[in-house]
Amino acid sequence: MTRIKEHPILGVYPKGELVEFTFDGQTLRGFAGEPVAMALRSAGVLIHRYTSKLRRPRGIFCAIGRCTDCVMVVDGRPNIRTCVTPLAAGMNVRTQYGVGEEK
Amino acid sequence: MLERKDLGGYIAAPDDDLIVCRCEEITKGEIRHAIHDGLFTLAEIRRFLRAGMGLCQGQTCGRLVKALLARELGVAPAAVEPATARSPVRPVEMRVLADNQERDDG
Amino acid sequence: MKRYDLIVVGAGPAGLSAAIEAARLGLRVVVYDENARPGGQLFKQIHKFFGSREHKAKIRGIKIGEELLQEATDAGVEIMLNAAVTGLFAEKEITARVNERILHRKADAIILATGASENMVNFPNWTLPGVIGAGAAQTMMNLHGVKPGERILMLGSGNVGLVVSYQLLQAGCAVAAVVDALPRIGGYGVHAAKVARCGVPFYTAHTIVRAEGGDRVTGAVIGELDKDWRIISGTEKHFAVDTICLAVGLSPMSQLCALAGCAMEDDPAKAGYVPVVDKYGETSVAGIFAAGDVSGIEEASSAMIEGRIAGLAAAHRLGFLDKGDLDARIAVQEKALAGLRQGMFAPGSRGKTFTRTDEGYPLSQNLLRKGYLDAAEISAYPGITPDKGLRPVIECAQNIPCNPCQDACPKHCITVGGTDGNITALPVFDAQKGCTGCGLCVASCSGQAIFLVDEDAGEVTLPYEFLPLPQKGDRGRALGRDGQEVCAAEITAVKTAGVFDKTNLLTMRVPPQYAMAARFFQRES
Amino acid sequence: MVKNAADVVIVGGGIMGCAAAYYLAKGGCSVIVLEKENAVGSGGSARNGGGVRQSGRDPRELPIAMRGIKNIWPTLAEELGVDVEYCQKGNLRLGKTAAHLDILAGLTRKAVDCGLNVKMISGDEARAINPYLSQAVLGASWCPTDGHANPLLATLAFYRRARQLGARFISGETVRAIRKNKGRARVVAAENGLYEGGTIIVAAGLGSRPLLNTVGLDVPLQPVLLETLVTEAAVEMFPQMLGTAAADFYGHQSARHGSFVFGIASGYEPFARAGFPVSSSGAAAAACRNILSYFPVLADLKIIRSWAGWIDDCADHVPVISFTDEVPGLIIACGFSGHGFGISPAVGKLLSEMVIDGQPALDLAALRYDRFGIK
Repeated sequence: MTRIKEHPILGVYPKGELVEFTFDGQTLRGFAGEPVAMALRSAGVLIHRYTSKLRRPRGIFCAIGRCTDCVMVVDGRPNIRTCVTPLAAGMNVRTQYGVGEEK
Repeated sequence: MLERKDLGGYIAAPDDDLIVCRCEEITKGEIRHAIHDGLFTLAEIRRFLRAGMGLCQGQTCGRLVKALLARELGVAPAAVEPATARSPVRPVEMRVLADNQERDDG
Repeated sequence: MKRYDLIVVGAGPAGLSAAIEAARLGLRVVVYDENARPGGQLFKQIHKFFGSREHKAKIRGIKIGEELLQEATDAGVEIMLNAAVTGLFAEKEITARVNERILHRKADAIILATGASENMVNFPNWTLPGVIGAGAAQTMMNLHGVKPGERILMLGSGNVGLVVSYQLLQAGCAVAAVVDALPRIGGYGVHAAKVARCGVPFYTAHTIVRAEGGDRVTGAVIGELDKDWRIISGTEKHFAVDTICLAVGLSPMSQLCALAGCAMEDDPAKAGYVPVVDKYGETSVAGIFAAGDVSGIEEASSAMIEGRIAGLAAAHRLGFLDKGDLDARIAVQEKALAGLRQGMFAPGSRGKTFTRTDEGYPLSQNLLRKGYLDAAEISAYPGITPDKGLRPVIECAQNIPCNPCQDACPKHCITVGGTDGNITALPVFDAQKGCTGCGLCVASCSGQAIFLVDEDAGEVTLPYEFLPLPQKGDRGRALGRDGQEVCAAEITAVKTAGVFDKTNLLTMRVPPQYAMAARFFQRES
Repeated sequence: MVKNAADVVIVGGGIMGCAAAYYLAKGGCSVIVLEKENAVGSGGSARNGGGVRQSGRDPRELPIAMRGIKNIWPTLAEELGVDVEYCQKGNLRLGKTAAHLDILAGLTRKAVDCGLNVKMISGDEARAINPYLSQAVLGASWCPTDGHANPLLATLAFYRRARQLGARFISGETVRAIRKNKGRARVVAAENGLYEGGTIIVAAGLGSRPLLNTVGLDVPLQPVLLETLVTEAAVEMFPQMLGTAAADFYGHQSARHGSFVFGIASGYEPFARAGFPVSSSGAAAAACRNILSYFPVLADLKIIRSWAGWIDDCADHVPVISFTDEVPGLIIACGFSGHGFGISPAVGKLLSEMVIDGQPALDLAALRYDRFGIK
């Protein structure tokens, strides 16, 4: 279980409403307002994109919007930093290949 | 003053294929090659290889490239001039940049 | 263009402290922060802070964040979140991205408190999903309640690596090992000890050889380093982990200072490229100040003081505080800062090796290499008396700036630094003062280094910050300082109290001969 | 020969200096290049949109541009051993008003007179070439043999190859004066030493003017602020070089990398102050508004970096490439006025011809230093 149910210091985490979104067409659930990357990690998704040159997988690295490794195609827009983009119901999240969607 | 002297022949290292710049996927070997080709400053390495010029603007690899350059040149990392800071320090969409009109609700 | 007296960039400990001081003196202050929550790293720092009472010692970072926010709000500070400052231009003009537009704002003074960014280290396969920064782990666990992985290898044993390793354990993850290329642990011994007693092995003078895995991390290989930083062949060890966490230091995030045209210097003692500042934190550009990690990496406690100094100095520059008042107030802050900047972990001690404490006690080499005090070493320290019977055993063996144990004891049994109040001195226990075994010192110790020991009763009381909390009557194993099983143990008491602030006191019964060895409890699974 | 002596001393390690050094070294000359910044190519060479075009140029410099595009650019990558990202897929110079079209038509007429293949096309024809153009575009000039390249790479490629051929480069060395010996330019006095050259080439951008003043010459240069922006990499969209009749932006997409590079005139230049920070807070906004008015489709594209610098604008916006009567042994190459990059390989070649053959292969009389009547 990736989500921490109760933390010894922080207790129970305040979370938004449980919403549905799609990842590469598959329906997943996460909490509204949490970063897209957290909802994906909780659903077991680690690979956010494949790089331009070497086509290597990348995922979360810094988790605070600096390294830009976790970018994906969100609602049709490429290079969206999923670690700092809040999840909203119905979001269309896709694995990024190079600088855009898979051709 | 920086005399662009010859660093001697390039000797391949076993870890030359290690990625240094994650955004632009630039390897240690490419950077070492560039240094031996006379690119003695971070600015030149950035311009020549795009190392540190990707989406994150060198926030992750800046220190690694600097250390690599210092080692090849035989100087302390602190003696290597860092890359110039540029705005915007975070990526900004053109439509957002274009909309810089004053608003009361800011 | 909207103007302020003072613009602060960064709502972390330095920025908020600066804003509070300035706003209390009547300046119109705005703080911009790119994050959705203010507080900087404070909201990820769930451990109790070191330092002294006046500077929020033994209060958890998250709580300090809340307090600073409240103080800032009360002082009338405007805080803009999700507001990334993207540039700094002539005439102290900033541009900030807020939602879908760029704001242009000017002020008569600017305080840059942008903090630090994590250093990274590269090794084969370091780009695989599952290799993350320690800050990422902290963000995932403590802000979002998501475990970064199930089984983690930590690279780096500075305070960040140690604190995050402990937080990973608290979040329910397993930490396979803590690895550091240096021949000694970089962070506080007390932080290492609380990780080691949970059974996490330390590998100093080791580095990562490679991450393993096809499209995500499935393992890590480490190896021992020789004096020339080369891996000694044959020393490679494999760990089956799904996450590799990098905690190899921080660098000042000083791009905005450079953009503003501030004179910069690359100072290894400050851990990177920093603006040149005077004693008020003012840069070479009049009216632009820098405070906190951006002007040199230190602990959050120091950042808060630097912030206060810069806030006061900005107020003086704008005529809200006269020179006499400024100097008087700065003097108080500087004294506190000097107190924090002593000892083997002070910024001025970077790169130096110590063999003895300030008092002349030999430093525990086992603590530096393995993360725990050896039984043979502990009797040397002044917090550990040879007496028998109920008493605190203070396993505090390094000069770190911290004294809450002294304040916690209602009987004044514990002193730190004697009359000169040097807070980096080792705590001294005086049995004559009449310890009652109340346990307040155990709960107050930010390093979780104090235990109540009673050989007569065969009981050890230890601080415990994990879930599920054991119950009276639970049976299990007592673990030693090295995390290895010492003997069987049974919980005889569990104390929780508001004043303990979530550090629970577990009392376990062990055979008396193990009372000085048993330091952790593991329930039978 | 003393230690700091060479056949040619070049003041200025920008693309002009580096290109000249390359062709000179290739021609067998010993060369010393002095650059005041720490990094080679820190002036206008690192601050331009990468245009390699003939269209829109003044007839006086057009032959240089045509020579470069015909003879040098197509094989430059091979010659230097570095992919300089040269892409010859045409130049669209865009107009949105009738007045714009008049400007474009005038430029086009002049270029055609010089033998350039360039023509006026309608808005729809322009959109057929570049489907991302907005309906606001009424027409354009189209020159299919124009293109673009990467100025950062090209500068360093010339430097790298010149160095390999034995040219000596010293950066972080500020030149203070040129000194004459027996009537000839002979010595370059720099902060850290004296450099002696059989020929001295001044290719120091804006710094050329005060330097020439030290031997009693003047060239009317003034600083103009140039701002450059680069975007994140995007999917391949279009290969043309872009410019506008309104001169409100220019730029292109790098075919190899996918990022766009734009240069701009924000309209603030006459009022811009020298100093630091150089970038003005409004320039990027102005640039984006201008660009989006032609290419609304780029709205979501992110700017990741912008930078600015002062270029050497000549009184008549055309460079000086010239020997001097008063100071034999001195060659001037400055005043490229913001459009030097595209002609830089050809200029480097011409400079080498001036040194080695004693005269350039093209007639450069119209680019003489004394055309302003202020010698």
